[in-house]
Amino acid sequence: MTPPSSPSPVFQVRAEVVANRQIGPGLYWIDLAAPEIVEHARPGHFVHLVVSDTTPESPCPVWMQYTPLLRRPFSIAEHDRARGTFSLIYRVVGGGTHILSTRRAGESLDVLGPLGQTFVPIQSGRPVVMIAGGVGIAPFFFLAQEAIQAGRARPQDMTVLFGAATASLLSGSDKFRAMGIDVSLATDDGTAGFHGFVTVLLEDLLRQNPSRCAYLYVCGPTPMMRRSAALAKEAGLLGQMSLEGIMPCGVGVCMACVVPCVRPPAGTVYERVCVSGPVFDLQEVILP
Amino acid sequence: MTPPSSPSPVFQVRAEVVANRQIGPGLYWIDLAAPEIVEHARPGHFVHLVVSDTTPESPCPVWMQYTPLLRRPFSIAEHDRARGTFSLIYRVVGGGTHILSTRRAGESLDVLGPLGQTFVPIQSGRPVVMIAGGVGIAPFFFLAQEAIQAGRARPQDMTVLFGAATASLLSGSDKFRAMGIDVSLATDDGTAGFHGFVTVLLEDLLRQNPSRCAYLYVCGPTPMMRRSAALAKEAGLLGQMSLEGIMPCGVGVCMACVVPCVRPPAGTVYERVCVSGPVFDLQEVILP
Amino acid sequence: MSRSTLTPDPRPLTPDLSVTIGSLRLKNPVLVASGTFGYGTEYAGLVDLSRLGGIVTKTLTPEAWPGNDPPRAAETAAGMLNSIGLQNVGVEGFIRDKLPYLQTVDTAVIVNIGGGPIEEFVAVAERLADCDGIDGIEVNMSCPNVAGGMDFSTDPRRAAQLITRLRKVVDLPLIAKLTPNVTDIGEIARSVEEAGADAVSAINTLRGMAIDVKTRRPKLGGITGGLSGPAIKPVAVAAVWSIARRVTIPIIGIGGIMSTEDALEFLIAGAAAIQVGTANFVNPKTGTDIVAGLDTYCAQEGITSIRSLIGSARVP
Amino acid sequence: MSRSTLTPDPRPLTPDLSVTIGSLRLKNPVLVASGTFGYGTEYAGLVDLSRLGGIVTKTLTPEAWPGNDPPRAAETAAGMLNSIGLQNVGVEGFIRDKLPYLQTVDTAVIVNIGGGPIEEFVAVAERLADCDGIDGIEVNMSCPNVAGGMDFSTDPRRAAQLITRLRKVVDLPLIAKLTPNVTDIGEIARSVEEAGADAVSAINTLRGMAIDVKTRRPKLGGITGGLSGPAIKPVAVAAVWSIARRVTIPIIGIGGIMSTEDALEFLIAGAAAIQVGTANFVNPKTGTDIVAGLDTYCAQEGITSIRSLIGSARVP
Ligand SMILES: Cc1cc2nc3c(=O)[nH]c(=O)nc-3n(C[C@H](O)[C@H](O)[C@H](O)COP(=O)(O)OP(=O)(O)OC[C@H]3O[C@@H](n4cnc5c(N)ncnc54)[C@H](O)[C@@H]3O)c2cc1C
Ligand SMILES: Cc1cc2nc3c(=O)[nH]c(=O)nc-3n(C[C@H](O)[C@H](O)[C@H](O)COP(=O)(O)OP(=O)(O)OC[C@H]3O[C@@H](n4cnc5c(N)ncnc54)[C@H](O)[C@@H]3O)c2cc1C
Ligand SMILES: Cc1cc2nc3c(=O)[nH]c(=O)nc-3n(C[C@H](O)[C@H](O)[C@H](O)COP(=O)(O)O)c2cc1C
Ligand SMILES: Cc1cc2nc3c(=O)[nH]c(=O)nc-3n(C[C@H](O)[C@H](O)[C@H](O)COP(=O)(O)O)c2cc1C
Ligand code: FES
Ligand code: FES
Repeated sequence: MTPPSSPSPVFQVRAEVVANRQIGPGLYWIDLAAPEIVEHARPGHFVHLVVSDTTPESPCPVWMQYTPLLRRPFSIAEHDRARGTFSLIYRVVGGGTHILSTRRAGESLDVLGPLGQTFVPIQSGRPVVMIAGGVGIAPFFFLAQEAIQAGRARPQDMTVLFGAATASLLSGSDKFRAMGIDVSLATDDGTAGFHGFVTVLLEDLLRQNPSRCAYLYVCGPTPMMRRSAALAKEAGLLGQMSLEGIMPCGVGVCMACVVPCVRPPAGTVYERVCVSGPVFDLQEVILP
Repeated sequence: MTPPSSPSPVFQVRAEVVANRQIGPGLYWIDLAAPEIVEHARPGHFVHLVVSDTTPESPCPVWMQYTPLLRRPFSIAEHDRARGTFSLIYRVVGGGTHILSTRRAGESLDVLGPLGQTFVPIQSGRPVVMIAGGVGIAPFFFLAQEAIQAGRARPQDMTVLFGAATASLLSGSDKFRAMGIDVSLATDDGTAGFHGFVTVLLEDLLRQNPSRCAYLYVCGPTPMMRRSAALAKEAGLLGQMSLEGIMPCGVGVCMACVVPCVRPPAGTVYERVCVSGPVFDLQEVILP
Repeated sequence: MSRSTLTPDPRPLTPDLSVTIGSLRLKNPVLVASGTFGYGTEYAGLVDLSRLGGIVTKTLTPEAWPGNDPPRAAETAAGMLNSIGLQNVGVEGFIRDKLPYLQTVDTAVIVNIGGGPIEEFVAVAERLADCDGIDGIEVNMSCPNVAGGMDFSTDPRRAAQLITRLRKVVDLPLIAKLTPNVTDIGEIARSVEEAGADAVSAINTLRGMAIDVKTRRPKLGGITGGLSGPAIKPVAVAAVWSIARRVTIPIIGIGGIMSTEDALEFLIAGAAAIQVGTANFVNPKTGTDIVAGLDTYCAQEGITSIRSLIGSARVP
Repeated sequence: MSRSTLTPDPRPLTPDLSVTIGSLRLKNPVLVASGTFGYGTEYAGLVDLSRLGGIVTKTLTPEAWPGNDPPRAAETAAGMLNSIGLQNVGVEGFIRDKLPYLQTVDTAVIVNIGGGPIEEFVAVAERLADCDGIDGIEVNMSCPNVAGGMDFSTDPRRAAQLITRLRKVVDLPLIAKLTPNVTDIGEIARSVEEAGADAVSAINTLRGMAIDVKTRRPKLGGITGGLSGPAIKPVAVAAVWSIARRVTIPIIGIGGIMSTEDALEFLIAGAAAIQVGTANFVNPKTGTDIVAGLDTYCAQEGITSIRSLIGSARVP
C-alpha cells in the first residue's frame, strides 16, 4: 500500500467559504469553493486546512495569523463539480475546530488537497456495508454518492450503519435515505435507533444477512474500528477503514502520523497515515 | 512623583463593546461599558485591555485565547457617567490593535483600569495649551471636557495644537471646536492646517501670544515631546506630558516600563511609567 | 446504623489541596512567581491573596538595584522577553516597606533572594532570617539578566557551594530556583539536593533575543533577555520531569502556566506545587482561578488529596 | 552619451541575494530544514524548488531506521513537539530512490547525516562523498530523539572529535548542526570551528514535553521530544547572536522562521543563511515567499547585496 507512483496532483488554494452552518450540537457542515481540488477529489481523500484567518495584508505577525499553528485534516464529505465546491462535516473538539466554526461565508481558507489514498470504489454487484461512528460518517456520503452518480452501483446494494452518542449527532442519515440507501442507527443513550454500539448492528447483519455485505468500509473511533476489523476477520470479509492521526504536514514529509502496519516479510513497519492512508485495508494496521 | 499612598481603586471587568467604528485611515473610536471604571476615571488615566476574545466557555486552550499574550494600554479619551461608558481612540499599528479593530458591538473585553497618574486638572484663570501628535490627542478630550463640565475652567482659556501626518488623521478636532476651544492644526504633508511640525505652532504661540499659555500639556511621539519640553523650558513654562512604554503588567509589578527620571539628590532613577506616570512633569523625564 | 449510611451526604468531600515543601505546608499548590507579582500589594485590590498557596516576592539584593536600560520587555510568539535586570528595593527597603503588609496576608510568603558573589546571597538571607512572617527562601541562582548571575546554576559544584553556605544561615525552607539554560538541569538539581536544599523550583526564563528589523536594534536594552510565557511550557514540563527522575525533594514547577490544565500537567509530571508567572500580567486572577479549578477537578474526579496527583504520569 | 544616462532605467537594480557557506555558493540564503521537507519530491508539485537557496534532506543513518513509537507530534503554544526518532530510508535507500530526483532540481542539495557512534556518521559521509549532486553535508549532532544522540553536541571535545573524523573523509562543505540544549552553545560552535567545520547551523529543537491531563499520559510516544516553531524563535536568535560572537565561520540560523521579517532578524543577528522548518507544514511556500520578500526588501531599502545585512545589528 505504498503511494502510487503518480499520485493525483495536490493543490494549495484559498477556498472561499460558501456556507458554514451548525447541524447538531457542536456539529458543523462547511462548503468550500475550490474547483481544482473538487476536480481531482475521490472518495476517501482528505484536505488539510488552515482554520485561522491568514491574509497577506494583515498587520498581524505571521505566527499570530497561524494560531493554532498546524493545519487540521478533514475527510471530504461531498463534492459538487458543477459549483466547484466540496463539503466537510466537523465536530468542535478543541481550539482549531472552534475557530473553524466561527469562519463566515465570504471569507477564505488556505486548503491543501486532495490528499491521501482513496477508497476502493463501490462496484456493481458487490453489496457493501459502510459502518460509521460520529463524524466518521463524513467520507461515506462521498463514497456512496460517487458510485451512484457514476452508475457503478445501486443504492439497494449499500447499507449504512451509523452510530453516535446521541440522536442529535446522527445528522445526515436522511441524505443516505434520500439516495435510496438503507440506514440503521445506533446511539449510546438510546435516543435513536439501537441502544448500544453500532458494531452490534454489524454483528447482527453479518449473522442474519451476510449476503448484504460482500465488502466493508469502516470509519470512526478506534475501538469501533478495532471491533469492526475483528468481525470482518471472523467473517472472512475484505474491506477498508479510514484512520486518523496527528498530522503536522499531511503530505508525507514529517513522519509524525505513522501507524504500525503488518508488512510480511518485513514484519511490522511504520506507515504514514497521510500518504499510505488514511484508507487502509482492514487487516493491515495494528490498531492501538 | 511616587504614586499617592491611597491610589484610586483598580478594577478588572468585562466591558461590553458599545460601538467600535473607524474614524480615519487605520484610526478607530471604541466605546466600552464599565461603570466602575468610569466612576473613578480622571483625565490622564489609562486602561489595559485584552484585545482578543477570552471567554471562560471557549473550547480554545487559554494561551490561544490570549493571543497576542499581553494586554494593550490606551488612554481614556472620553467618559460618559450617565451611560457608564468610556471611549478610546486608537490607531492600528500591529497585531493587537488590528484584532481590537475587529471586535464588534455586543462582544466584551477584559479591561483593567483606571490606571496611572492623572493630569493636574485645568484650573480657572490659568490658560493652557494642549499639544498633541496623532492619537496623542486622546487624553485631551477627557482633560478639556472634565474641566468644562466641572465648571472649573472656560474653553476660552484652552488652546489645542494638533498635528498629524495627514488631514484624515486629525479626526476629532471638531469636538474641541464644539466645546468652544480654539484648535490649530498641522500636518506633515500640508493637507490641513500648517504644513510642518505641530511644535512650530507651539513655538509661534509662545512667541506671539505667551499669555495664552500658562501651563502646557503634551502627548505624542517622542521627538515632539522632547521638542515641546525644550520649548517649555526656554519659556520657563510648567506642564505635563503623557508617556508611552512597553507595559506587560500596567500596575507596577514587572518593572519593564521604566524611564530614567531626574530625581535630585539621588540623581537618575528608573521610574515605572505605569504607576509613576504615564503623566510626568515636563522636565523630570530624560526622554530617549 | 449510622445516619450517613442511610442518607448519603449530597455534598462531595472537599478535596484536600494542601501540599508540603520541606517543613512548609501550603494550603494549596498554587504560588505566584518572583518578579511577576511585586510584593503582594499591587494586586491586593484585584485578587484575594488569601486564596493563593503563597506569594514569591521579587528577587532581593543587598542594596536597592537600578536594573537594566530600557526597553526591558518585548512580546514574542506566545511569550515575552524581559531584561529587567533585578531592579528591586533592596533587602532593607523590603523589610521596611513591603514585609509589614505581607505579614498581614493569610498566605505563605516566600522571599526570593539574589546577588553576585555568594556573600551577597548570605547577607540577604541572614537579614531575612531575623524577620517574622517569612515562610521560605527561594534562591534565584539563575537570573540571566545580571552579569555573572548565571554561574551558580550552570555549574553543579558552584550551585552546591551556594546552597551549602545558605543552609548554614537559614533554617527556613530553602528552595533553589534553577535555570533551564544548561545541558543537564537534573544534575544541578541533584547537587543542590545534596547540599541541603529543601526543594527546587524550575524553570526560570530561557535565554532569548529579538531584533527590530526596521531599526536593526535589539528589542531589549539588555540585548538578550529571558523568555517566559506559554511558549516555554513544554521546556518547563520536560525540566520538571527530568528533575523528578533525579531528586526526592519537592519540585515547584514554573513556566507558561495559564490554566488549571497547565497546572495539572506540571503536577502529573512531578511537581509538588506550581508558580504562575507571566500569566499574572495577562490575568491577575490566574492563580486564584487555578485554585478554584483544581478544587473542581479533584471533586469531579473523586480525588481526595491533590498530593496523589504528583508525579502520576502514566508511562509504558 | 549612452542611452542609460538619458533615460534612467525604471527598473531598480536586482539585489544580489547570493551568500556563501564555505566553498558553497547559494543563490539565496533561504534553505528548508532537515526533517521538514522530506527529500524534495513531496513538495515539488506545490513549490518551485528552483527558487530555494537549497534543500536540506532528512537525517540519514547507515540503515533505514524505524523511528519512535507514535504518537510522534503534539501541538503546543505557537509551536509543536516531535519525537520522530529519525525514521529514514537509510543512506542506500536515499541514493537509490531520492537522490536521482534531487539531482535534477536547480538548487543546492545539502544532505543531513546522523548516527549513534562516530563510525556510523563516517560510514554515511563516505558513501555520500562518492555521489554526484550533493553540495554539502550537515551533521545532525543534536537530535534529542535517539538514545545517546545528544552527546556529540553537548560536549565540546566530543563534538570536535566527530567533526575532525568527518573532515578527513569529506571534501564537501561540512556544516555542524547544534542543539540549543546546552549551557554554552558558543563554546560548542568554537570547538567545531577549530575541528574544521565550514559552518554551523543552529538551532535544532529544544527538549520539551507535554502531558494529556485526561489520560495522564505523555503526548509523545517518546515521552520527551523536540520543540520547534515560532515559540522558539527568540532562543534561536539568541543562539545565533552568541555563536556569532565566538566564531568566524558562517552561521545558518534556524528556529521558528515563518516570514521575511523573521529571516531578516536572523541575518541581522549574524546568520549568513537561514532554514525554514516547521513553517513548511503550515505553508509549504514559506521558503519561496521569503525569497521573494527578501528581494523586495533589499530593492526597497536600496541594498545591493544581502551579504551586507549579515551581523548588521546595531548595539550601543
Ligand atoms: C485523515 C483525517 C480525516 C479527518 N476527518 C474528520 C472529519 O471529517 N470530521 C471531523 O470532525 N474530524 C475529522 N478528523 C479529526 C480532526 O482532524 C480533528 O478533530 C481536529 O484536527 C481537531 O482539532 P482541534 O484543534 O479542534 O482539537 P485539538 O484537540 O485542540 O487539537 C490539537 C492537535 O491535535 C490534533 N488532533 C486532535 N484530534 C485529532 C484527531 N481526531 N485526528 C487527528 N488529529 C487530531 C489537531 O489536529 C491538533 O494538531 C480527521 C482526522 C484525520 C487525520
Ligand atoms: C499609557 C499609554 C497610553 C496609550 N494610549 C494610546 C491611545 O490612546 N491610542 C493609541 O492608539 N495608542 C495608545 N498607546 C499605544 C498603544 O498601546 C500601542 O499602539 C499598542 O499597544 C500597539 O499594539 P499592537 O499589538 O497593535 O502593536 P505591536 O507593535 O504589534 O505591539 C507589540 C508590543 O509592543 C507594545 N507596543 C507597541 N507600540 C507601543 C506603544 N506605542 N506604546 C506602548 N506599547 C507599545 C504592545 O503593547 C505589544 O506589547 C498608549 C500606550 C501607553 C503606554
Ligand atoms: C518580568 C519578569 C520578571 C521576573 N523577575 C524575576 C526575578 O526577579 N526573580 C526570579 O527568580 N525570577 C524572575 N522572573 C522569572 C519568573 O519568576 C518565572 O520563573 C518565569 O517567568 C517563567 O514562568 P512564566 O512562564 O509563568 O512567566 C521574572 C519573569 C518576568 C516575566
Ligand atoms: C517533524 C520534525 C522533524 C525533524 N527532523 C529532523 C532531522 O531529521 N534532522 C535534523 O537535523 N533536524 C530535524 N528537525 C529539526 C529542524 O530541522 C529544525 O532544526 C527545528 O525544527 C527548528 O526549526 P523550526 O522552528 O523552523 O522548525 C526536525 C523538526 C521537526 C519539526
Ligand atoms: S503528517 Fe507528516 S508524514 Fe503524515
Ligand atoms: S508595566 Fe509592569 S511595571 Fe509598568
